[in-house]
Amino acid sequence: MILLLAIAIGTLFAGAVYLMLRRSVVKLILGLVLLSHGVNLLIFTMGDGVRRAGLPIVDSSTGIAEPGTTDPLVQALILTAIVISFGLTAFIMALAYRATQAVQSDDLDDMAHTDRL
Amino acid sequence: MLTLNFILALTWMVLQRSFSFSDFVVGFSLGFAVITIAQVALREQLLETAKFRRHQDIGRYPLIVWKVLGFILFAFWSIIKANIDVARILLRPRLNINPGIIAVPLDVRSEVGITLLANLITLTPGTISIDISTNRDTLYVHCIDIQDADALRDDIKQSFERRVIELFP
Amino acid sequence: MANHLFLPLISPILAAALAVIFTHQQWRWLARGVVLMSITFNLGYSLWLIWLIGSEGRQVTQASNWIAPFGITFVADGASAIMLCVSSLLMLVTVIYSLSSLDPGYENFYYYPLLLLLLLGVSGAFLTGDIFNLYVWFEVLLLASFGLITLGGSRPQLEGGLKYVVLNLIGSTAFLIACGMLYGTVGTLNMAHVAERMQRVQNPSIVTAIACLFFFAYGSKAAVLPLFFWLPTSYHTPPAAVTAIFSGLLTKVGAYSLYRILGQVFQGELARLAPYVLLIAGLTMLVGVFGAMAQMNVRRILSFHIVSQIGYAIMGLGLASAAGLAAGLLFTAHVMIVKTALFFIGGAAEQIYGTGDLKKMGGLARREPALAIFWFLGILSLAGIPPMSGFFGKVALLQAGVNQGAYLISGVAAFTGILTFFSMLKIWNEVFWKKAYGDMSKLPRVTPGLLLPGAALVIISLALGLGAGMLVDYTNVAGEQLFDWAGYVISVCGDEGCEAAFEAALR
Amino acid sequence: MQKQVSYESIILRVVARLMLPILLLLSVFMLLRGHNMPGGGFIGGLVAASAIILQMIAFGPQEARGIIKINYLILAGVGILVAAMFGLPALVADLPYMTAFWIPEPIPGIGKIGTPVIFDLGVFLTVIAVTTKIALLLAEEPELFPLAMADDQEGGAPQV
Amino acid sequence: MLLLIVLFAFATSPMGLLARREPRVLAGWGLAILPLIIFAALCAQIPVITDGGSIVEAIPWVPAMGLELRFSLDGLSLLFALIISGIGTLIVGYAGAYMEKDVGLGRFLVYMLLFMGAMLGLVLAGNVLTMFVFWELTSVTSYLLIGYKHDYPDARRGAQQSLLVTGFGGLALLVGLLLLGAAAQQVGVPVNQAYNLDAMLAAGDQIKQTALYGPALWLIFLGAFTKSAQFPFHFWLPGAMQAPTPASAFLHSATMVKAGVYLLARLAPGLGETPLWNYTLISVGGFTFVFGAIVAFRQNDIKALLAYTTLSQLGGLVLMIGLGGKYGSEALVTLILAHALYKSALFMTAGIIDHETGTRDLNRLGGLRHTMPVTMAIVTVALLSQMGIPILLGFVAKEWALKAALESTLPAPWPTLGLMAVLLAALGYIVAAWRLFKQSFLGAPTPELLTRHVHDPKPAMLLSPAIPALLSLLLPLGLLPAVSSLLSPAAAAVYGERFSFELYLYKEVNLALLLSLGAIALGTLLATQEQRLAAHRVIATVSGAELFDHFIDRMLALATWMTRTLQSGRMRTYILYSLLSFLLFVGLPFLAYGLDEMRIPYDAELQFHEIVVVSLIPVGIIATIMARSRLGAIIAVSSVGAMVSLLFVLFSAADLALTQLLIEVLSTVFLLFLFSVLPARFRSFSPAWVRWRDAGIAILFGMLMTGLVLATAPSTMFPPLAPYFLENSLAGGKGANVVNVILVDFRGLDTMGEITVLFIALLSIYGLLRFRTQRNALPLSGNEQQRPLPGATSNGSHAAPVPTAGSSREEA
Amino acid sequence: MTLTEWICFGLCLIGVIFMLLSSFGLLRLPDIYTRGHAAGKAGTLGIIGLLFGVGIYYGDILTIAKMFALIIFFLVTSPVSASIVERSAFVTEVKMTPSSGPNDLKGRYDEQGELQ
Amino acid sequence: MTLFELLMTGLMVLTALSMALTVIRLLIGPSIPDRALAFDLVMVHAVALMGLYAVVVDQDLLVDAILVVAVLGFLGTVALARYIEKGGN
Ligand code: NA
Ligand code: NA
Repeated sequence: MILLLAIAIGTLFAGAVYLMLRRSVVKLILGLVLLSHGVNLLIFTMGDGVRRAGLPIVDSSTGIAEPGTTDPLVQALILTAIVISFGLTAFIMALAYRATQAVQSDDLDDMAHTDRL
Repeated sequence: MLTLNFILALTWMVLQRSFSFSDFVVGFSLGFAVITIAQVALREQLLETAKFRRHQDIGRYPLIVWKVLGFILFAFWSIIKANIDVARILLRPRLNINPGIIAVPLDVRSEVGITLLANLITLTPGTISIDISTNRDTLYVHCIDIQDADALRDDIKQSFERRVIELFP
Repeated sequence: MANHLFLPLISPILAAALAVIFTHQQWRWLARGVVLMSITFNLGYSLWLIWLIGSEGRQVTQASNWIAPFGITFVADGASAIMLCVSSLLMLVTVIYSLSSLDPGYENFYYYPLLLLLLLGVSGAFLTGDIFNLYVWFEVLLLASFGLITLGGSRPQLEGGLKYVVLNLIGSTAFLIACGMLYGTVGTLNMAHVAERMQRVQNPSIVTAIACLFFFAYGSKAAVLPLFFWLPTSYHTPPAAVTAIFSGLLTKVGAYSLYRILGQVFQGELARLAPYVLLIAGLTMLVGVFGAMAQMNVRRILSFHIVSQIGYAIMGLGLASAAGLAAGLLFTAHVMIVKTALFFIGGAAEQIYGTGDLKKMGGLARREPALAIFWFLGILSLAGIPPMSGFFGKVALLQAGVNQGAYLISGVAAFTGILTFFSMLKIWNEVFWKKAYGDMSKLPRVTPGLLLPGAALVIISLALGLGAGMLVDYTNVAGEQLFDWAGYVISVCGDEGCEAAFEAALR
Repeated sequence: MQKQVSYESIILRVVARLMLPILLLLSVFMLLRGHNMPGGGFIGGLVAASAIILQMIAFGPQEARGIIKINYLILAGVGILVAAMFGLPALVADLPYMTAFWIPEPIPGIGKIGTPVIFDLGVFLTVIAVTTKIALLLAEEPELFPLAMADDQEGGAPQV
Repeated sequence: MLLLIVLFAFATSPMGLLARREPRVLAGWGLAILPLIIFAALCAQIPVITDGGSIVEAIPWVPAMGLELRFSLDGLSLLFALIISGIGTLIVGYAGAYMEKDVGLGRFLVYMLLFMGAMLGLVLAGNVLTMFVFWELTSVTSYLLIGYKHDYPDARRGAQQSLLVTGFGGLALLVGLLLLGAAAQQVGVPVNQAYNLDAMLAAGDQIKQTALYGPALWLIFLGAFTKSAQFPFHFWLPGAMQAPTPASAFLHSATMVKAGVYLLARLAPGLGETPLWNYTLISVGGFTFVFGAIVAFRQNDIKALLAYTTLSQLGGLVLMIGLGGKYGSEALVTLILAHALYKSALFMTAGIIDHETGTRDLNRLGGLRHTMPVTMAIVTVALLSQMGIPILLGFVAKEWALKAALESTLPAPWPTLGLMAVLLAALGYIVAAWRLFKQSFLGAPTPELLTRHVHDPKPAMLLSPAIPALLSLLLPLGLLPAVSSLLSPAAAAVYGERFSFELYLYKEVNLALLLSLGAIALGTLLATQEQRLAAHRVIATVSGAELFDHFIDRMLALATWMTRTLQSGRMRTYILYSLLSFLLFVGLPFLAYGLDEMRIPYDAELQFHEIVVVSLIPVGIIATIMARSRLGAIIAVSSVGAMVSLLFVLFSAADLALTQLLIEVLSTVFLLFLFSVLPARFRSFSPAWVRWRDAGIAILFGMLMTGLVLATAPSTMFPPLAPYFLENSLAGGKGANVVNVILVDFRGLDTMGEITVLFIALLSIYGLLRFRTQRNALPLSGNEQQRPLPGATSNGSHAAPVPTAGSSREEA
Repeated sequence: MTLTEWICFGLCLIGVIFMLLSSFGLLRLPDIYTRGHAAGKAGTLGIIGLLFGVGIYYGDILTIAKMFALIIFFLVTSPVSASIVERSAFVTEVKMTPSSGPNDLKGRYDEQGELQ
Repeated sequence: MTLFELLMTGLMVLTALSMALTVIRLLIGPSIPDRALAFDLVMVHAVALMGLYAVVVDQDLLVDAILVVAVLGFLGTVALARYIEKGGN
């Protein structure tokens, strides 16, 4: 499973990197989205053993978790990370749109004025 | 609105999977709150539907229930039939179909009625409703295999629209 | 437990929420009052905290009252207190500067709440003792900075802002990856616990790669050599007040985190990586100052200097000693203040001329002598000329470097100092000394609101220089506290250490 | 610049209106069960926001504003305020911020009530407000400030 | 006392502003009281010092750094302090008269007084770091003085050059001093004493043994040589002549340039007397001595001529320190005094000539003997002293210099070299002096001068040069014992032991006297050939200043090139840098250390549908990359998100899956809101190599991440925190959904931060989309992005918002 | 295996088969309009069967009720999705497969997107 | 693993394969509405997989999650279709 996830993670990162190196604003955003998927999965694999069974929900009367329950902490961390990256992504979208509007092009290479000497 | 509130309370209990009184109370109050929030949308819809409702329909509650039940059974049957039809077409060794879009004139007037009809058409054999003309008098339907366009039109009007119009004019 | 440690977070968050709720024109005074009160409170609190830590040592508390290492620990030591204090000071001054320099439109669009939330993120980052929580505060401050840097929506802001945002996002991603891998490897997120477990890790190992990952993450926030490009591309685009507070806070949080995580938690790894860190520090200094020399715009010059000065901060880290960290802290605290002041004053000049282009400015020394005096004192401080605070920052670093035998980096640092002076003098020459081309009488005069914030900071820099004895003593203590991971562990988890607490809780 | 076309859809409008109360109810459901089952403030808030966003898709952002008249910015502030204030009782009691307090007996139909639940409510409100408002802003943006692409006639920007 | 003096100097400096108003002449002489008070206070200390005592005052400043505000007064510092305050008094008075018509006099005097304070601090400092503090302050104040006439590019250039050179030297000095401090600490001096001058010198013999001594000394030399304009750092001094003449007279004759000499003299007793010390100083000092003298008479500008003789003289002083010994010390202090007197007089009279004739160009002057007789008298006396003509103080000093070389105990050929330098310089001085004198006072006035009404200035201006010139004449005539008793402790301080010496005009005919007279004779002979010599390319003078400027230009060009290359402005380049650094920063250590820990776990539980779901991720990614339209790419990415959520479901993370999916769909909706209106089709015109390169980087990156996961995920070095949360969720957190309990309770603070992030995102997006300022509309070019016309708007505010549909506050 | 489990399996199997059919149709059918039929209908029935099966598995009436709610949800929404996707294809002028069937919708949208 | 679980797992495999077919349509398009349709069906498959998984691991807690996923599928598809129309061709 970890191998499988590791490959998935690698693929996500590779895809993200490739997209981020394009010139299109939209591809850049999509790359960032993939990047955050990759990170989330990566954290997920870092949990206390990635197991198929056992939602991290304990018995509501005894408070005892089934043996083999997955690591709830990484889930909480990823949840936080997901929500944060949601906020960021929304912002980047808005910013990218505004930049496209201002530059009248969605080509990132056209957005190089602030560095001109 | 009250009916809707009850429906929402019921939905709440279904969601909670618990039909205790306290759940009903909570569900009812939440439903009330939700209706309050969504009242603009709901009121518009109710007013719009009421505009086309004929007077004689009111007060014939048992008949309506009967019609509703019949409608549901009919709908289910149509859906299953539709699926089998489509499956048959798909599994043919050679695809030999003759798709097209036909215009169906509408008698049903209310938005809810039109929606119900359109959805029903979509769910049933080889037809998908694509759009309704802005003045609501024509429904455009895509058919996967048209042998006789007029027959199809009649079929839709007779078996579907008639039933729908009884519930929502 | 020092439950008061949460106050510097609660205050800005409540104030920001209230300021958003009270944005309506008729409540404007209330919103402003809340903002100012909150920042003033933070400033007062952090001064008190400095005193408290000076007399009682580290302060620790556990959020939600869950024992360390399971809950989120909040720790304040000398380093955090200093940074906390300087950032709230800068924030206060920035708010005052903004009130007089910015179009009222900014206030309609939640400029002040964003500033408060920036302060919130920064304060959280300085106080937290949990690595993932640090990530969260980083994101808070980053997103606030994103909002601030693009607020106004001019084309340069949008172009520069996009690069700023994306490159910072890559850094954040690395941070997150590092958090995840750290948890996967050592099974904990509490800094003290990590530091303790690091002692039992077989070195060198994957942990080294994780340390490097952290270096990459914080390095890109701090704008070290190959990762600084977001800074000069964007920092000159927003209003001067924003640039000023950014220059004061943002990269410094990165530097602080490098100190905290590499200097304290990953101390063993730092010892191994020190030569490379110093290499990066030296290159960062030089590339930054070279970049500044090439520019012909006030704020762009200053922006490149930020990079260069981060090199100094990293040098303090690379010395991998209490003295190095102490010197770095001193330098960082100084540069935060002075840099902000220079951006304020430069911004005032820019506002007078309507441009920051050196070629189009001139003759300001005669027209606005007060501005000139404070600018000159500011660049003296930045260049490390006594008795301004910059001198002590520089000497502390050089002293630490020389005493530890790091001659090369000390030489580079000294050389960078003179290049810094050189490029700052360019602004002085062009803006203040050079003859103005046109008729200056039409230009607006500097208002007290534009002048005083920068002047106050310059005076503080002078005062810090004159009172450097106390300051240096305090930063030395802070440096020792930072370098003393074992003491940190005991403060957080008790005398037995975190592992014992961990085992006891699971038994 | 693209031509602005409406393409109204009756069926979508009807279904969207129908879904609104149900999804809002679902969102509250997800919020309340969160402490014991999958759900919680985030998920609940996002579901509620989805309900409103569905209206925006069906009716367009301008009309969707009229359907639920809330100042989302203030609502977001209130959400943050609620979330941040819940930790204050602990401070008063000389306990660390966010230390939980619970009412000992569960309330029928709702469950146990404690400060974390209030916190979750704050999260819920914030998430609804933020997500919906962002959606509104983003949806309105191209309508208020349409794009003018320099190389429109070439059918898109060059790509590398 | 000493502290008070320094404080007084600084504290009273703003009083210079009093001279802003008329009559400035009176203001000048009025303000001259300030240095005079200091001079008097110092004079009061003379008995203490001549009795062999010293005064030390110390208050702690930064003990942790070894920086103590320590002042000490001994013979050497007293001599310097007297010169500084004494000549300072004259200069301040002179400046009032000289700059009578200059509205900026007040500012100028503030600078002057500040400079004097710094200089006093420097010479009185008893801690090398304190000394450095004042050292830097002298550089800064002199920068302000040189650039005083900052409307002129040359003034700015000269100021900048001097600051850069002395600043560079200052940094070298600082590092050198810190090295010395480190060496002192190595030999057991405690930190808080390590920079204390006395302690340092006391430990001098041990410090000399450390490895740090050599480098430290080189750096200190660098500092001293740049400050004292030794070859090859001499070039800034002529450039500094852009300063108003009073400043030149003060800084570049009597005070600042001597700081380097002072520093060397200070360190000499403890750290001198090593081959490195002696030979370096003799070479550099001797060469500068001769070089300056020779270059001097080639100058046409009076001030430039004086500047070169000054740097020559400074070389002579360095040479004396290098020669060392008792005679060296004696010669040094005598030369310092003599030079201070005649050079300040010469500079001030040069200023008078400039002031009256409007030019300092020797070729445009002439015949002033008729119109400016008093000036001529002063110049004559001063020049005679400089030439070392008997009965003037310069003569005595030159005698001692010759004696120092003759009596030196250093191995050959160093004493001989020193001697040669003294003699050659003496020749040069005579030629230069003659040239100056002849060109300005003899001959016939140029027509230009005739049109001006040239005359001697008023006494207020003449007084200042007259006094030092007169002293140069009078001191040898009867006051030599007094001078000796003043100079003895100074020489003793340089030598390191107490001794006293007696100056005399004539005692016996000895070699020194003969050489001196011979030099005068030969010099006179050469002076007759002055015109030819001046034209002769004796030394191909490479102008150091141009070289320096060239160096600066090259550096700027390099900086520009580098910045252009690195800071290209293209996002993908920046991302590329970032990713490559990631590969470098993380990949390398991973390959080096982490690779061993990578293991490929065997997993029996792996199920087919999981493989399918996971393998659909790359399919979705490929679909994204290949997509020909924005919407297609967006849909493909959403499907990847759906797969990831599904993976979370399959791995028992329900909350995660739900949140992920919700956010995925909402993000997609947001993207659609904004970007569906862009032209539908992508164009893909990248060169193949770029795509392959990017693909290569992407694959490397992906492999690295896979490797990192495989190295970290399966290994468990330590037990994780997770079980605690499972155990305490219901009991402590009152909830069965552990993830949610973590979110709202265990790690509630994270969640607090997280919703704050959302809140900020909302505020930011709101501002970003709805707040539009006018700056939008303006064209953008290079550095310029704001209002392009200076003064175009009278409004001080940043920019006015354009009324847009959303810029007013909206209701819902 | 209990009876419930068999029933559950059977229903689920039917559902899965219909879902397979729909995916198959999605691949096989010639144009977007006909593919809509496969996706819309077969998919709906597939999911209905499956959800019935799942409801049966848990057996209690409440869960079945919930599943019913879900099914109703699908019945309401999936035709809307299918229909609106088809329409989007039509207004963006995605080509229809050549056939002799009528096309009554052609040219009925005016400039404002109003349907005549 | 019981026979029932085995059978259900088999169904999951079939569903996953079915989903793979759908994703192929998403990959090859050719038109954007094609992809939107495929996305809709992917979400339906996700619901199906979750339902089956809930049975396999015997977790009725997932049932509510299915509801949410269904909502999202609808929302996503509708949004796609609406904005395909807006974007034009
Ligand atoms: Na692990
Ligand atoms: Na910064």
